[in-house]
Amino acid sequence: MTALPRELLVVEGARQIRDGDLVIVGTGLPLLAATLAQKTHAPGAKLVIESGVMFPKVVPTPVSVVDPRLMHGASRHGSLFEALGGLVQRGLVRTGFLGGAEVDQYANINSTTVAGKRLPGSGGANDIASHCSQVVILTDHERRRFPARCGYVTSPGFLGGPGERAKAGLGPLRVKVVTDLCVMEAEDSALTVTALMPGATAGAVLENTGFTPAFADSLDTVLPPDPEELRLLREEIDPACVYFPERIAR
Amino acid sequence: MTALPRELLVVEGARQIRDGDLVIVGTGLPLLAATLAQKTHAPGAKLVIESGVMFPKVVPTPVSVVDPRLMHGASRHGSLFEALGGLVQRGLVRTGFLGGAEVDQYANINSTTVAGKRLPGSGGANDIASHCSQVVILTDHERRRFPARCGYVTSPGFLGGPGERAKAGLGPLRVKVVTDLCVMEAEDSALTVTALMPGATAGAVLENTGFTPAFADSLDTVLPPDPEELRLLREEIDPACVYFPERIAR
Amino acid sequence: MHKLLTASEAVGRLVAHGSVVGMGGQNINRCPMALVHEVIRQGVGGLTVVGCNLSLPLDMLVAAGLVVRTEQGTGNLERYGTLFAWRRAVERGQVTVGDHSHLAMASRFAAAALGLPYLPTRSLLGTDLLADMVASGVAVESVDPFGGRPLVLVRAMAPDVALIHANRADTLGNTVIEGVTSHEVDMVRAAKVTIVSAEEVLPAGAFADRPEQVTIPEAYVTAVVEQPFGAFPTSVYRAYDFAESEIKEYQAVGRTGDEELRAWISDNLGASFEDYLATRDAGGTLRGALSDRMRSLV
Amino acid sequence: MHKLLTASEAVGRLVAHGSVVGMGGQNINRCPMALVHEVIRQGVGGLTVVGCNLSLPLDMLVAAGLVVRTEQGTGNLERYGTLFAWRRAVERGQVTVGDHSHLAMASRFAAAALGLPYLPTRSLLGTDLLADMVASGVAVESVDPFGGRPLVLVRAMAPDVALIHANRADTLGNTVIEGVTSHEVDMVRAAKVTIVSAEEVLPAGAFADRPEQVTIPEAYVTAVVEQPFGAFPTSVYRAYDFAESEIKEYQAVGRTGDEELRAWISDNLGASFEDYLATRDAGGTLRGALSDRMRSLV
Repeated sequence: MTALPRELLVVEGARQIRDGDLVIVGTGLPLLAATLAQKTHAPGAKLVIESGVMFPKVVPTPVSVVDPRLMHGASRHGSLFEALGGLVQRGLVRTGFLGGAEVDQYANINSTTVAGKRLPGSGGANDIASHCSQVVILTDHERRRFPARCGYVTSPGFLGGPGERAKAGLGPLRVKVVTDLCVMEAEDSALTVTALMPGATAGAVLENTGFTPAFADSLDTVLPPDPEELRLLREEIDPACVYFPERIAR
Repeated sequence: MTALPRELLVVEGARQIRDGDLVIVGTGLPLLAATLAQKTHAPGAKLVIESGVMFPKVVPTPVSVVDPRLMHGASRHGSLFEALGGLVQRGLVRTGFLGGAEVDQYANINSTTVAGKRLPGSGGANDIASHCSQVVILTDHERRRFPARCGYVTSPGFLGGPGERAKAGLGPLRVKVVTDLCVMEAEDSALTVTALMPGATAGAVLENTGFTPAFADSLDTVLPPDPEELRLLREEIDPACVYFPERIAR
Repeated sequence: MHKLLTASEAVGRLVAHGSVVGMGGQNINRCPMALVHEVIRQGVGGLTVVGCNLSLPLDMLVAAGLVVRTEQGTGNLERYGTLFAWRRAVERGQVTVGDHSHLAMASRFAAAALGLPYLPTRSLLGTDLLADMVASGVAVESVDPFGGRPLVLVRAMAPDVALIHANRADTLGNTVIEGVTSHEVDMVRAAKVTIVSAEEVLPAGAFADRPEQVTIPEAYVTAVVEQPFGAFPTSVYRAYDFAESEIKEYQAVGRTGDEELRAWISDNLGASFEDYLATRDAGGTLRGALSDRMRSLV
Repeated sequence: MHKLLTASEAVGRLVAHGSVVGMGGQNINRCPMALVHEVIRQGVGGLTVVGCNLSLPLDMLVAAGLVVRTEQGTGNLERYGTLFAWRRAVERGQVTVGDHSHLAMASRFAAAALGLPYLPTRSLLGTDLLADMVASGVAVESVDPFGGRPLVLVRAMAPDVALIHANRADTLGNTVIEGVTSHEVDMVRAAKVTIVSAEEVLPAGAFADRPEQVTIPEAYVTAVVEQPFGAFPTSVYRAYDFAESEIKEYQAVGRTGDEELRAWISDNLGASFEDYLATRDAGGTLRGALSDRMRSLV
């Protein structure tokens, strides 16, 4: 069984979750990754959903943060203020998964507007990037998605560079960007490529990135998913291929 | 049927409640007064209890703000923050009933400490006096209870005098003090005697007041309770004489 | 005061031209569709629509030309895409936008719900999002006087009227919501008046044996409207799932253009929400299926 | 982590000398007596006790000589009088006091519960109460930057450990409280750790079919202790009324003096809360009567 590129992305995303973490996710690939983590190495990881759902037992496959499939068997059905104020701003949620139209070299995120085009906006993203200690971004690796500097900073990474996050009054953060080409990491710094996806090259990364990322001296290759991870993903977590139309295509 | 002095106090207290008012009360005589108002001229008056009870159907006779008799048939069982923040500070509660060891000529209240003696403290009193537009105080008329200036201001009346409440950032307030001797009123002013209890004299008021109150030109006499008011009070609201031991004594 | 009204009476009395409308629901869940349809039928315009996530009801109001401004955390339907009418109106400059993080917006409602001029937050710091909020006068940068750290103060938001849809209400306005409540409880406590539509309206005091379970007490509710499936095609937890086919159709029309959306609205809304439901789901088979699906999910 | 512990285990692990203890309950309702008795048995001292209304549990801790400071809105038992041990200790200067209004105290807990350094309030203005809070560093006078009006900022209060008693909990810590919750939910969300004692402890996920009804989710609960009548002689809504005779006896002893209170404590607390209940109500007839009375009241 060989993994599709986006399946690899989900599996590598799942590996960022520690057992026992509180994790705030939306829907889509991040939710698949978090659910996979719960079914493999992190059975004690707990999900928090910005709409007010705490610790649900996810029924496949939610398409919205208020999808009844995401409210099933929860510890509590509360409010946005409880989830984003009482848990995230309170500092109890270690890991947050985020997306965005643009991610720049200092891991700032733009989900508000690109070139006059109106995007959905922050939602809980700014709150998650402001208060979680680890942010994981799963995204296709396209040049336009990785500019040197976001046209608009919706959610803070390291802002203008080292030290700026602390200067702004924000706590320390660790960012991991997982794409179909590589893994990039940053901690009060610019994003550095620390691993390549199986078969991907440094050249391909440079070609598809709007800035010139540094590469770690010891460049790892991401471990391919084991068959059980793929089975869980395909048979239990997204059996209807809601987020993997390409799987039907095959 | 002639009314006891403290029964008169309760009945006159009830008359301060308008139909439709939201009224915040503790227990004791104020709760009896509010319940009497609901059973007579103000059936639409609603009770708010600081512990988080909204709009209860009182079962005789609660002795605490968390007494199950005060939680019966409520609109909601919530929190202190909901009652004092979401209703009182929010400005939705027109009338508040307060007590206190000292009430001074500017209707400031002391419930914290008198002459080195430790008292219970503010509780919700400061919040009620800060945010309600009408405060009603029911108290025995004793000289020590009515000093010119409270030794400690726990809850704000008109502070140092006219204009000071607004200067401090507090909204307008109307205060009515009902005692076994008289009714005193103030609105951004010192307390003025506006009515005497049946049989009471201006001399008795002056003798038992630590400051020298002004008297209204047209000094009313408080209307004695009608038989139905007394019947309700004695048979339905406090049948066990929890707050009227003197009724048993007779 | 008698609170039980029809949607037409409630909207006619409580939603005025130029109102700031607090919008209930989120994404595909518990949107107050019946009340919003009535606002469209009565053509109440010049509206500022505020909420956390704004979705289907906002897009319909914008398509109907009734909205001049929105203040929100997000405007989209997640997997079902952007709000096409809203996006076009914003890009044309016909609708102005005040962006927030969801916590910032929830904090603005909570401030007003508590009778406070603002609440602090540690979100927003260092971003263009904060700069825009400061420029529009809804946020100021501050410093914590106790610890000395930077802090943002977000201004209280008190809607003129809040519109929500709930599982149940009694005739006094006591309201029970099942599932998450998003931003709605504080928004309602903050609003000057509130209209609650509910799947079911029960006699006064119906919840008095379990007051802890009342989500919103009568003190905050001005009018109650009974409307089964009043959130259709969005979901109501434990009552019915959302209607994906309906949402996809609306989005397909929305993608084509504003004219097409206006045509869809006039073809489908009818004279009442019951008309609309009959048009979209004549025999009620879709609604039956959505109820069955929800039963299988809870 | 396994959360279901005995009172002795939970207090032994989570309440340390010098802790700031957030006290649950109010007046004669749902005071965490079983947990407080255990603190007394283990003689954990140097405590700062914080809450809105502090009543019976505080007075016992003070009588046992374990308290150095209190921060609260009120200290009393309403109709049953003052807290004699506390009042004497305060008047002797053995216990220092930080006075608040109830809203100010609730706001301090809410601030910490939201991860904020303070919350604003429009209470306290112009009073000696404010002056004392400013002097002790828990409040500062401020001005609303939006409207220009005076405002008070009250400092976040995060107890080291919160002690509460509830109707039900599951083994994961999900907790259901019936009746009012006073200041407890925000106090628990603010606290570093929390011990919940409950009338009944149910299997994990016992409330998962009605998550809206969970008052405090497991995320905030460190330890769960099962103790029927764990609030006796105070009440638990829908379970049992308060025991007036017991409260009056305690107050009668308290009036006489600290020595007498200490004797009462050592004569009655015993080796466990079950011991204590057996001492005070051998056959359980009083407890039965309190349960019956509550049934007649709800």
